Amino acid sequence: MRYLPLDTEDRRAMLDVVGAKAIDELFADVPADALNPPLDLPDHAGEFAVERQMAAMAGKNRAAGAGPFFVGAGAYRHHVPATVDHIIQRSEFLTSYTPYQPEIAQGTLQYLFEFQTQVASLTGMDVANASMYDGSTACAEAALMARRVTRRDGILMSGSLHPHYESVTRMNGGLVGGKATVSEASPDGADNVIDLISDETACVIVQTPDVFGNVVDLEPIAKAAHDKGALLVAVVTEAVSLGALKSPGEMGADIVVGEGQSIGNALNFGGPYVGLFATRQKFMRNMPGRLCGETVDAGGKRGFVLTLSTREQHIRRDKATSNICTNSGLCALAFTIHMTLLGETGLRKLATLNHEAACATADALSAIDGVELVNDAFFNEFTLRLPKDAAEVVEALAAKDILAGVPGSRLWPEDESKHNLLIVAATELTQDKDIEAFANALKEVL
Amino acid sequence: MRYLPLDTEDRRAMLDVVGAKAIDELFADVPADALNPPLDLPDHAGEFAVERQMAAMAGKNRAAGAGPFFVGAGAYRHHVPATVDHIIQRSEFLTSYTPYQPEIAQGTLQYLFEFQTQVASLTGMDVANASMYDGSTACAEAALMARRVTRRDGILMSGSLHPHYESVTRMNGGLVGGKATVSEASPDGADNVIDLISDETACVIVQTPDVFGNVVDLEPIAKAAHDKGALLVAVVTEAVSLGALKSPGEMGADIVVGEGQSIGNALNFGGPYVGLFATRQKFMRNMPGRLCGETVDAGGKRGFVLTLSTREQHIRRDKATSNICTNSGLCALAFTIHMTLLGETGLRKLATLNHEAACATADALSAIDGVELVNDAFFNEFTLRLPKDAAEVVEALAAKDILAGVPGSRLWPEDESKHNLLIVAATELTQDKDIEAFANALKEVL
Amino acid sequence: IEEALIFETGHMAATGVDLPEPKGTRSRLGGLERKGTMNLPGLAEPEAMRHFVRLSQKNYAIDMGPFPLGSCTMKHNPRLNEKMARLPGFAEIHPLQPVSTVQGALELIDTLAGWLKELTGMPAVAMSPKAGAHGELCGMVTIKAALEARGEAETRTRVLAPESAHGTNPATAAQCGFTVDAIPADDTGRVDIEAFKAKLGDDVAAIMVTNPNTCGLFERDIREMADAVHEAGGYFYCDGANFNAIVGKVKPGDLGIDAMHINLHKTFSTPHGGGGPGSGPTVLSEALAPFAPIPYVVSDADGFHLIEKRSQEEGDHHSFGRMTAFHGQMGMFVRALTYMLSHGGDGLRQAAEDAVLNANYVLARLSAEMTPAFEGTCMHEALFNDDFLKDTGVGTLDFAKAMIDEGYHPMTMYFPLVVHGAMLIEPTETESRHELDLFCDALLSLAKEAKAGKADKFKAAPVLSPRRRLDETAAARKPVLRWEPSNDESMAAE
Amino acid sequence: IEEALIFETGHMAATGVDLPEPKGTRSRLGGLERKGTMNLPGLAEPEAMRHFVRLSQKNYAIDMGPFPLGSCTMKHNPRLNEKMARLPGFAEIHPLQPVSTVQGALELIDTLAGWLKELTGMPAVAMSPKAGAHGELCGMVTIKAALEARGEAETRTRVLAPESAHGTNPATAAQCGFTVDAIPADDTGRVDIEAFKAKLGDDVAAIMVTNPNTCGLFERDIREMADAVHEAGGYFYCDGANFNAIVGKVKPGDLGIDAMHINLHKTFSTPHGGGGPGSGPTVLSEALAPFAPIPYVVSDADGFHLIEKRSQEEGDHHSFGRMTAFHGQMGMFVRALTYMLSHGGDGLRQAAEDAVLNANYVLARLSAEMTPAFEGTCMHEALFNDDFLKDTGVGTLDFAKAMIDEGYHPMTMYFPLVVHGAMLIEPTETESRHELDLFCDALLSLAKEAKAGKADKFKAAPVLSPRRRLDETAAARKPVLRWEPSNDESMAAE
Repeated sequence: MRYLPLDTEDRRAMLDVVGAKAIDELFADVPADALNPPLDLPDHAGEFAVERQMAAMAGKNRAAGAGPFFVGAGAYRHHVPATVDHIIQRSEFLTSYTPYQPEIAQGTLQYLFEFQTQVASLTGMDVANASMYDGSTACAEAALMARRVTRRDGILMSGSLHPHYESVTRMNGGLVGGKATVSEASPDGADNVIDLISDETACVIVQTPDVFGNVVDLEPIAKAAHDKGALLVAVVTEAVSLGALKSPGEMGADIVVGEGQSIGNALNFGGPYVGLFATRQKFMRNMPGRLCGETVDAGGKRGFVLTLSTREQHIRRDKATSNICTNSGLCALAFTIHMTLLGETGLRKLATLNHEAACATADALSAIDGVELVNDAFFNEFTLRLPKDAAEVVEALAAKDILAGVPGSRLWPEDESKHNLLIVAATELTQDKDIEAFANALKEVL
Repeated sequence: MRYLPLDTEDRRAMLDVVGAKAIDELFADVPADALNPPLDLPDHAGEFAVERQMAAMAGKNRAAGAGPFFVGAGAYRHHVPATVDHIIQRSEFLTSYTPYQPEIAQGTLQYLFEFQTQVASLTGMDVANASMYDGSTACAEAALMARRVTRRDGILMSGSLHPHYESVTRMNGGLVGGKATVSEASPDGADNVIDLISDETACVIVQTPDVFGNVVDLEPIAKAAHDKGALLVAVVTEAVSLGALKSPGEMGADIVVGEGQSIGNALNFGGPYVGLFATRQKFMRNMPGRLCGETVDAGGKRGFVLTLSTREQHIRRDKATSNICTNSGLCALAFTIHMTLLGETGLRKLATLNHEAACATADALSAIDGVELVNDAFFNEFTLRLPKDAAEVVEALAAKDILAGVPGSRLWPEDESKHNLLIVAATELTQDKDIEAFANALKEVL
Repeated sequence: IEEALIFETGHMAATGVDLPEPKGTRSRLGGLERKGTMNLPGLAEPEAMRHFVRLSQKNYAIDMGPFPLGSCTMKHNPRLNEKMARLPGFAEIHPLQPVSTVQGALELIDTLAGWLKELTGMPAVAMSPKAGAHGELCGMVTIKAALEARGEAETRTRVLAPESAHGTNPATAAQCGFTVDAIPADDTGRVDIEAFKAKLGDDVAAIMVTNPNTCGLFERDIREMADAVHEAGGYFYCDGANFNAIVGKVKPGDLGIDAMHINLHKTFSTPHGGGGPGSGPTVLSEALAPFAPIPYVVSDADGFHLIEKRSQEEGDHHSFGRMTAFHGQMGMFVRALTYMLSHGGDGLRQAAEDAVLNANYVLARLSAEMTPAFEGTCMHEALFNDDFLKDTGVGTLDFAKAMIDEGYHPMTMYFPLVVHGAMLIEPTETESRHELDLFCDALLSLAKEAKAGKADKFKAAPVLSPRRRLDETAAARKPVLRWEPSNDESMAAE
Repeated sequence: IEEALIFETGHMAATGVDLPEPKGTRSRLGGLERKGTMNLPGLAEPEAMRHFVRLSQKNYAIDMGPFPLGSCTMKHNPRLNEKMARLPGFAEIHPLQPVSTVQGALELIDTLAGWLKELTGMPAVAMSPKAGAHGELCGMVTIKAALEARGEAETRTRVLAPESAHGTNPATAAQCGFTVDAIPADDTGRVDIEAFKAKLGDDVAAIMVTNPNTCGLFERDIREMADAVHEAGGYFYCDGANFNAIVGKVKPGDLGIDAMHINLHKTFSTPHGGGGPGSGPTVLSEALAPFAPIPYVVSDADGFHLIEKRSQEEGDHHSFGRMTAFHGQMGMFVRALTYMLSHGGDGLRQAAEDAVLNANYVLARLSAEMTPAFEGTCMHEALFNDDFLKDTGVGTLDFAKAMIDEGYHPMTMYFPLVVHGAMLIEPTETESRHELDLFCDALLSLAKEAKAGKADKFKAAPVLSPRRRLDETAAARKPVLRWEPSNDESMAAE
């Protein structure tokens, strides 16, 4: 077997050194009736047999690049430069370990330091951690952190937060006495979240652009939250929007969490992605997750280490700020490389192209009879109200090889009032001919 | 532009240092009316625009893996392990230079030494060079070398040598007074090449398996050549055959050249490939191309260098053994990695699988009425005589998405006696269902 | 050669990406346009390539040499896995595409789930956890949901875990609101079964046990533990971090466990990637399966379907909700299944045997100069204490750092906590005997040097690495977590 | 860390490839089955990966730092090119597939040919040469064929080439049976136009001139040379190795040349790959085009066609035959076209300008301590002689080897031959000003050290590389070109 260097002779000789006659002597502690159970599994297979099997499965999926594609709602199809994927596959990055031995992990540590700097700058915050699993779990961790900081239990979420983020946050943030509440928010941007802030509120969680695509002004919410001693957690699921929009930090957020997939990472059917987590300097020691810090070595040279690990589970155990022991290192690297290639100049331009593509798509689709654009202000995603169940429309368009967006029933299966909504995203990869094909097909199926 | 690090400010500042006011002052020696000509070319384009354009072209080709595939005749579809392509893309191999500075090129030099050892062992020869452009140019270089060694001008080629090899060898080997002759060889293996050897013959060039797929016993030819003071050049276009067949060295060849594409390298529409060149110790200094040799460094450690470069053009200029200054480094690396993964054990098994696939294909096809298998002994390729022009059959099968092989008219456009021949190759990637599809379709179109 | 930060060499105007020119459409951003600079310079592509390649060269990696990290299972990462994960049909599909357009993706998840269930002997698996610790959280939240369904969530608040447990175990339990009660070890390095039984009671929600445990030993009383905790009304959570040692050899489901996470990067060769991404599917018993998180895949004659509602009309499944926004770490699923298909059932079993053999070989050879923490053979990792360093002036940390100068990554140090100056070595099955011999030779030679009084060398190590020992205390005292223009100035001023 | 040869660590039974079991079919190999061992051990995949990764780490590469090699144009190699070359529609097509199934491949060749013709201002291009020297051969054989058609092949046997020519020029000419006559240079580093004219005669087949020449200078009398050689009945072969300096700025076709090869890896960024594969398409004038090698692509309303016969019924094309078995370096074509489309006409011109600017910047800065070989500005490479090392005891070679310890690849040394102790530096356009400044600082500092009498340091260099200076004389005296079991023993015995 190609991954196993030992051969029969090695095994025999090594058993001799160990002083065992047969390998199962080393498994003597296993209950005898449980050892070597039958396995209803195929035997080993060569590369091309495995490739065929995997390619057959891959071939049953419609790849984003194979035709018109407008699906978003928390994951976005962007172009990833070839350089990014090349670098993250370098052995020294791909097959390295968590940088607990900093002397031989400066490569990983330095890019994490660069990542943290980029995330803090993008979000307008002071500090960021070395990444989290994804945006939704980062959101839940933000709620937990706000509870630690404020010593309050109330987790107030806007109704226009991505419902999956809401579910994750409700589950995880709501453990140990957390109380989650959700505001009434309508697809056009109206939201009563400010009215619900109380003295029990640990944090208000608001997404911008929200799940319907609305660009949200966080300033009044921040002010209202701070007036009641609560923190404002801003959620960004489309990192490219940070190139066009005022940063959550500028608008008063205390914690910014986000999904970094859009920069450097493929769609991957939902994972792995890279969670962004940034906050103010004063809350630094309350942050979950790994942190990389600058220091010097015994020779006085600048170097980087994982730091403040006394917050973490492997030191603090049941008193840790979080049980997390993994970040999303390689995805963070992809983010950092892509962001470095873009630079501020490139990111701004990329954001503009995204916005323009969405405007063009919105114009083309909302010109169709019976189709209503619900948003006034949006970035690269918007919501349409259709004259019938959007899921049916999406299926009909998929049959024409157009992936039209996310129907309301997919995100809110229990809330029928949203089932006529279709959330549509456009990016720099959206071509005029895609928009045209979408509009024509939509006319046909309505 | 993404590949150009200088910006406008850099350029201005650097021109100041240079003492020029404008860039065109540095092009002052160019005739003024020729400077900055109009270019009827598009402007620069971003990655995804270029990708779309390239992918559109790629999409118009039928890839080997997309369906039944039986094309060979000098290039073969084999499986290349993912490890091979990963390693050759490492920056340190991909973007390194010819190892003229051995202190910082030991990686390249050591694998070349390993490559030379593998090639010598596979061919049954004493020494091999560090690779050549491809099999056909290696063949021409062998003819030139034989002329140098024997100081004769006659280049005798078997008629069952791949006609493209024959053409290249005739052109290049035939310069400066070389006289090329070709034997009468029939697809079933009969060949009068021995009868044509004379006192003017510098070398006899014989391919095995030959272009029709016949396995050729070189021993009698070697003996006849040596009796007349000529060298035997053996040509191998399918390197995998060396895992199953007696090596040319064992059968008395003086020079073995070959195409190494089958091991580690993709089809690539004909290039880049990797030419193999091996010979006897006594002819070592007459070899063309780069050679890597073992030595020690100033600290006494084993190391490798390019050696015997006094044969080469950059030292010897018009007295060089060849004008070649490039080898096929990266393709040789791919060969070495794949060969290392295979090992002797794997290569033998691979060869057996190839042979078995060809036998099964030959049996299935020759069972069809009107189809005649011309070969007795073959490795992974054989020739069918069809009842009509094979090119028509190939086109008809291509329309059914079956790539059936190489029709005689493609290789011998001027020789109509061969136009009913179809050369069919099978490899380890040939599946039973491919054979079945081929046989069924062939029945239909005949 | 030193490598500057991108912020120190990049230019604000530079970009390594060419994009088409915007058309100049009127913006509809609601007046919230970004103004001012973000202070994020760019690099042209050649500069960026060189920056990250040079950085990479300051790392140690499994492709360069052994990573003998106990509990971390750093094994070979096949590139076939990477290639498969990049097939457009896997990499370029969206988690919310119509289900009809991702049948192959659901098939892949279903197939992988099938392998995990067969290998663990468990009836259900939650695929969405993003990493091992996330899988633990999934398991413990599922247990909490089951207790709630039984009306015992308020009363069963205690979780038992061995002293030698991974830090994630108590952290996870605490995150779920449980209190953690440590079970002592016996002198063979395993759970003290009597002490354990004495701690059981009707306030016990679950036990969390790693098996093979963090001392590299199989908990031979595991069935007795399972029976006891079940009898006491609690659940058995097994930490599957060490599954690599027993995959194909034992099915945890045959031993009575209720939940176990599986680190796909440890047992099934998805790359560590310098600290992630991981993937931690959690297998569940019949008792816990109804509370598993959404979404999950089911299939019928029409194909594969996604269950995304918490409560299904048909059946009594009532999920506790979502672990994450989407379906879990699909990219890791592809890699893991590729690995499984490559190894097959026979190969996975062989891999476990080789992993255990390699560890015992290292244990046997190193025992010549180093002191094993416990008597007898081990499973997939060999544990030593620091007795052999007594009075040498060399500590476990010094010894480990000296390994760097020999070309090796240090082993796991000071863990498990129950062993003094612990050194935990896990070679894994992908090391050859030749490589193990070189490794053992190096360690034996270091041990001799330590005993020969060369403490200075150890205290100074490493000296051949890109950096010497780093001042972690200074880093934590006044944390600098990002570059700022002022950093440079203040560094320069010092 | 030393890395053994695979033959020293591999095992005969080992394999890193899993293949299905053969069925045991009766063999039809005609009794020529291989017997006995080949002595080729294998490695399991993890061992092989590590072996080659470790080897790679002993190399210097453009992704690590500048490669200031004059005449070699080591520029950034975009990974987009690599990605495109691996599209199955390019990588997995066979050169002899039916033409109807490779229309995209022919379109690509045709498109690339179109770019090359437009950039050179030439009407035809032979795509199949496998490398630069092969392109030279193609050009000279084409010239020979044209002379044959004129009935002058026997009489025109002399080729003129400057003393400063690349070694391939005389070697190629000789390979075609021409005698080579060297043209002296004038004191500005260019062809001595009067001496050149004096050598013309009716036995001259061609001149071979590099432009910009190997001193990094543009041959300002090039049109006069072209006119003169044409008048004398000969052809003008231009060595295109330095095309990078003028691409988009000047069309060689506007200067009167008849043939020129283009190194795709130099001007169009296909990777050097440690010494190949290259690709050397050769552009041809109207006079030479009819003799171009087969195969070539033509198109009409029905699509693209391949001409594979030497003589076509329609027209007077009579090819001299084949340069190689198939269509040339398709993989390199894909990369080069990807690069061209990325840069566009505007970007290629800008690249040439930046290449020349970078070289002049280096020339200007280094002139402070080093001695330029000629006065004035240069094109894309800066040439120095060793005057500044006079009496220091440091030679050009020593100076170059000392650069290794500074983290750089040496420049080109002792070439062109017309300059004493030549050092030829070509930074290329993909180096940033920051990187150039670091490079110049390092060289200026070395030059100062040499002048300050630190010859010992230079003689000992390099000391920081994986190997110190290697004994090339010993290697050539008794060449060891392959591993044999006895090598080890004899090494051990010494």
